[in-house]
Amino acid sequence: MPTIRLQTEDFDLSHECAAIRDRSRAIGAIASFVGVVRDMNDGSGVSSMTLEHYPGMTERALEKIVAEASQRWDVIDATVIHRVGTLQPQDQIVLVVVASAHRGHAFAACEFIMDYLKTDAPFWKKEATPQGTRWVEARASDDDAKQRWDSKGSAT
Amino acid sequence: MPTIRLQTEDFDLSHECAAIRDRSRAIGAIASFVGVVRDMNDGSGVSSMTLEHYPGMTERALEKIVAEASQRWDVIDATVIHRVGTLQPQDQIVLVVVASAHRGHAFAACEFIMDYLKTDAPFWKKEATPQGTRWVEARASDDDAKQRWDSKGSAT
Amino acid sequence: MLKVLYFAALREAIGVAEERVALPAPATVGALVEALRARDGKYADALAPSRRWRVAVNQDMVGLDAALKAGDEVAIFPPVTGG
Amino acid sequence: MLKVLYFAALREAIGVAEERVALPAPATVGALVEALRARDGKYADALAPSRRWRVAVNQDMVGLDAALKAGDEVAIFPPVTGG
Repeated sequence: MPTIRLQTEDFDLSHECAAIRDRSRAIGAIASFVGVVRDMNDGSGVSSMTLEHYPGMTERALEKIVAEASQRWDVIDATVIHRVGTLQPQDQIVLVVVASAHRGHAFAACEFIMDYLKTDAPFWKKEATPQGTRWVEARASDDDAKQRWDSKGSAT
Repeated sequence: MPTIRLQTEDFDLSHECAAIRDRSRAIGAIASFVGVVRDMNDGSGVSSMTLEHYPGMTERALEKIVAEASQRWDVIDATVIHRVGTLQPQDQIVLVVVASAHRGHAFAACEFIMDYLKTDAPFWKKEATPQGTRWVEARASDDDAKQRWDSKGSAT
Repeated sequence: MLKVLYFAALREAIGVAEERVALPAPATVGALVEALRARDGKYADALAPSRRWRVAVNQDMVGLDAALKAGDEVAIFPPVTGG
Repeated sequence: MLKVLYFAALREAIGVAEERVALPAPATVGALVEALRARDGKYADALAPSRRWRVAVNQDMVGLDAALKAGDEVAIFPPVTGG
């Protein structure tokens, strides 16, 4: 069963990976991703960032994305944690961990989950900059990153 | 400067990622991979595994692999740790962490480093099983995983 | 009636997070958006076609031709930017 | 003279980890392997072409036609299996 959590507090990567390792002896590969708040975006300094989400739908969207990844690749276990509320530069914002018997599946499923999270999970970022606050615009590159999975088979 | 270490002791993923985050405020994405000793391989139970390496050449090979990844993608920082000596099932065996401004580069460089490590870095595994000890055979799938990078441009 | 939710920049532009709205005729997402736009300039501007807003019904993403029924939860929001 | 190192299954099959070997004529990796094979059945078997061993000279992977010079460190080992 995948673990999906939305939380204001920080997370610990080692702790989440160890929890996954403890649940199965068949795991040979753990791929993970941590997104970090940068202090610059589109040429402006970012002093803080606030994340809004859609309670209920966000969890549901993440569950669907992880289920889809588990259909495409051999996923033994997965954890997705996304923080909400106000964060500072260098804070961790999102964690995706995927465990598999083999590395190709772990890498592919982890990147797939991140690419779909970026386009399909209802989160919105608002940045505080010296020029005031602004909502972050969606990037066309995120749609491209998602769409390339449509033309790919499952990796090995 | 990338960090490359060979060591008998265990490593802590969170600690290594935090060290990388502390060194740059431009990091937006950290992809990492942990290889874990499985308790089964080729149909036999594995009670322990011993890793031999070629002191000097192993470090050099890892440095070359990380340098090549840094040429192909925007790598802000990277850490590779490989354990040597005797390990038990569920022990961590290898860690690759790659930090970049954007996730596509971090994922691609991390997977590239693992694929090249598997074929180009002089490590050899010997497994202890109920039928005695045996050297692990190289897999054709690892050569395939490496070779697919020859036909790929740099990912975004 | 429908429960209509707005998020992020759209919520700020319209000035409410949640409201009750009568089921439009025909009972589709497209007709609901038309009815909201007709209310005033604030809605018309926030829901202009150029703004690339998205719609979810009962927490599933849908298109403008999706059907609505009484009691549905409809959410309208900008393209997502998490992660 | 050359310093020749053996690793893993090859080290165990030959029974030594490191030895001094005379520079072969011609001074190439291929000629070195031939000279080692000619020593006895243990070397001949461990270095049979079917065994897919690899060679590094001064810690860089090379092919059989690579040149050797006095003082070089030559390592012979099976395909690697780390990670």
